[in-house]
Amino acid sequence: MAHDKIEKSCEEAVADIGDGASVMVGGFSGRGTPSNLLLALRARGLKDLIIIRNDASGGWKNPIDIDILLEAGQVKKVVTCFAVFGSPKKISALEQAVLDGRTELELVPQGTLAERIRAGGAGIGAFYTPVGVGTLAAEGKEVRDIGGREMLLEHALTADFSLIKAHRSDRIGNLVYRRSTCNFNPHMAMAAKTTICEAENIVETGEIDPDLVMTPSIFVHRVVHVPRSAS
Amino acid sequence: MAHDKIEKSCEEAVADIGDGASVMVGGFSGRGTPSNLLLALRARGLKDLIIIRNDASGGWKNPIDIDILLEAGQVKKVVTCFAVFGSPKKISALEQAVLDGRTELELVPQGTLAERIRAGGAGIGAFYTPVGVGTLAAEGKEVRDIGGREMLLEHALTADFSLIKAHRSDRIGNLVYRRSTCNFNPHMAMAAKTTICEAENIVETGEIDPDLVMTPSIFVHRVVHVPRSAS
Amino acid sequence: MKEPLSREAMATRVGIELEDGFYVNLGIGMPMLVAEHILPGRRVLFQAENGVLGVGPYPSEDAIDPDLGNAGDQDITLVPGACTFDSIISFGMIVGGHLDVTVLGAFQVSAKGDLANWKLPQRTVGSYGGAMDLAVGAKRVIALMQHVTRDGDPRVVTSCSYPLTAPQCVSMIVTDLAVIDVLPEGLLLREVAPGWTAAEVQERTEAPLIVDRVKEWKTI
Amino acid sequence: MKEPLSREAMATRVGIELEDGFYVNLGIGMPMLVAEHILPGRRVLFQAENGVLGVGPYPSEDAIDPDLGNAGDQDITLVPGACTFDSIISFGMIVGGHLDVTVLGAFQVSAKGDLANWKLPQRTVGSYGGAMDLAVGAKRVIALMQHVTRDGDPRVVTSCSYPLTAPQCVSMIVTDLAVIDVLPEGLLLREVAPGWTAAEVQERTEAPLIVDRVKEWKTI
Repeated sequence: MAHDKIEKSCEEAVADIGDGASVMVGGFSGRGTPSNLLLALRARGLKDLIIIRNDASGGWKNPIDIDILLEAGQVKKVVTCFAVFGSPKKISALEQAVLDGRTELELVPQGTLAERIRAGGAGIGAFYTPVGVGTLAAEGKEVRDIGGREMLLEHALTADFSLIKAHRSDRIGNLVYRRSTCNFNPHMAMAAKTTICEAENIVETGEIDPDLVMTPSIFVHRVVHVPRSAS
Repeated sequence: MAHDKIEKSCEEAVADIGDGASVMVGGFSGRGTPSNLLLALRARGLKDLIIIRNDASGGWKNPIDIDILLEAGQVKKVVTCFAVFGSPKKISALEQAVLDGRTELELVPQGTLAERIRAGGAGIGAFYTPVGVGTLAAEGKEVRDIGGREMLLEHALTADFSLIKAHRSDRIGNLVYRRSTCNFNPHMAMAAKTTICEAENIVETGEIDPDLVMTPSIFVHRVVHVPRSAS
Repeated sequence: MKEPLSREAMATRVGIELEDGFYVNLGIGMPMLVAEHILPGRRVLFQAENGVLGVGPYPSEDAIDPDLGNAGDQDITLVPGACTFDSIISFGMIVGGHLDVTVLGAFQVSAKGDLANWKLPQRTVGSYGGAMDLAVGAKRVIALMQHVTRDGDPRVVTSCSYPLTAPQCVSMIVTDLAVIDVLPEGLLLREVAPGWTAAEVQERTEAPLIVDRVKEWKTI
Repeated sequence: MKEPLSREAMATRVGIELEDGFYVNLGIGMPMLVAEHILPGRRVLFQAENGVLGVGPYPSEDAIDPDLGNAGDQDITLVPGACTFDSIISFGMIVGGHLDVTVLGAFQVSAKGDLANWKLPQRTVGSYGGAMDLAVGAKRVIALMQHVTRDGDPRVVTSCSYPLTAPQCVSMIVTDLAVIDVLPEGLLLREVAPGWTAAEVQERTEAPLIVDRVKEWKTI
């Protein structure tokens, strides 16, 4: 329903994600991470997922993140900027999966990751950035002089689904984020065919001041109410 | 002063703009247009300005816009998407200046204009967009297949100065816009070496909720208080 | 006497295409009339490319908010669920393919769906505005225009003589005489205005029309 | 006995570089200490690349806001004038050249100012995080590190053997033994830690140092 995008449960909201789907997951460590949608996704028991996400290094303080999919062997490939812990003594779930040859890793500088996702959502096919020139991040990529500076050609990222989290949503999916939970969520919302949001609060449509909407409803297809106490 | 970016007057705020400067001007017709900064700029009597601005078609309802610079013969070049009125019977100041050979026009599709300004502020050198392919907007530009679709290479825009308008600013230049006055202002703020904001309201630093800041203070160098009644 | 359809009737016909829950951008001029012709029970959110989603009716004189306008610089109101945003979000919405439909005025549309709507050939200078972005970005482009020029020249042409807004972007043409679908095999004449025949429409159309499936003008 | 400088002393030295009104990003780890060593009367706004400008001190246990952290996932507070934003604004700030300074930890810095700080060579997998963006984007990059590894190997090297974060980006190196400016003509040894000589620092440095302008360690 276009006027009421509220789903009954996280399970229903992710019910049509299938094997091999590409899925963007919002959040930066635990802040802004849709943990309840991830639990519901894991319960589907899918295989060969492609996950696009800021961090996959074991969730720092976050008890539930994409590690639960990696540990369940459901992930074919991860596109991220944080793949391992700083200390070599602690092995992240992604690191282990990569070492075991179970999961492919595409490591992307954080700003380039954000920019590629934004490009995907905004219809931009590719862009030139100075970040990564002269490093391993440039391997296999076109380098070109743009205005006197060497830059890398980076391509847009899109996905079948985005799982995101918001502080507040109205019934048609206008979203508001709080403090540093915003991070990748607004641009992942734009870059997927279907965007599913876990929202801590639901208000009636019209209750959010039009100036304060951070993600317009056009980018959001399903919303699940998960109050903070339950998450 | 970094903690207090408030200038005494529009005249002081634009005092170091010189001949030949490139100047981005925020707003969409009259909404969000820094009319008082434009008046102060005109009073400088400069020449050869390069103006980057959404519309230059005579200000619809807006009594004071970049026409005042064009009519004063101060403008060498305009980069815009609205150059003329829809009706051929009304000649805009820019159209007249172009017909007279006084001013050069670079016509850019509106979304491409916004994207080029954003790229300039964000350190992106250039990007590929599907907009303009197969039209006059593609003349002289590289066309390339990106992911199976033909796209144009478009380059970043930056400027020496941006003149923008906000609904509210604190003393260090955190800005809030209201309704449809936002438009090009936030991204022009990022794309200039020096960004000067005409703000309708000034509040103490710390009075704006951190979630509600639309342009972070780092992008704003000078603020002038011009209450709405005076503008 | 046989008359072409009124602007109101044309807007009403386009309104039928806008489904419940659609997000739609209406171009400046005649397309804006469509906002007043949404079918009962359907809720459509209108985008204005200057940074508004959820454009409402024009305000009464005493309800004008000077900070709130559409892309044609008209004063507007907002509907519940509306939001406002900057040009980058707005054109991300447009070029990123998020709008279900855009309705654009046109000078000419070609047999392949090429759109020309930004510049008269006799003018030295034109305005792109957001037309190129909308034509390329929206999921579906409906061109809304008079079937012929004031001089009687066809606007549905074999190949546009006016400068293009975007090639092969229009999927449906609504005029004061006809509804035409742009298909890979050519222009399908879907409906003719009441009282007009397919042959009469073809006479006023430069490009050849497929006329074997013509139906009555669709009404509410 | 002659000791290298403490982490606190190193952070204090970097603090002197941060001028009133600067916007600064501090990398994860030792650079974060610098926040506590801003000179009196100077106000510096700290950015965290996860989307915060105006990072304040760590909160007391009962003042923790679970929605508010830095890029190292530590709980933080905000100072007056702070704001929060998405990753695109954050990296627009970083890559667009808006930050006055970034202070980054390092494994190695070369004579040309190449920085290596994201991956140990013996590890199969590493994390870029936001380091490449910061190294390329900030107006000035200060590398903060121990002068030698635990095994005593120099970290200021002729050419980095570790994978690069960015070439030719570091303009100043602060270690527990020295302050070094990266200049076009080479590495200028600007200051040595109290009690140490230029010769002793050169012994622990692979790259040649210019030693004709060495001054005392700058203090507040």
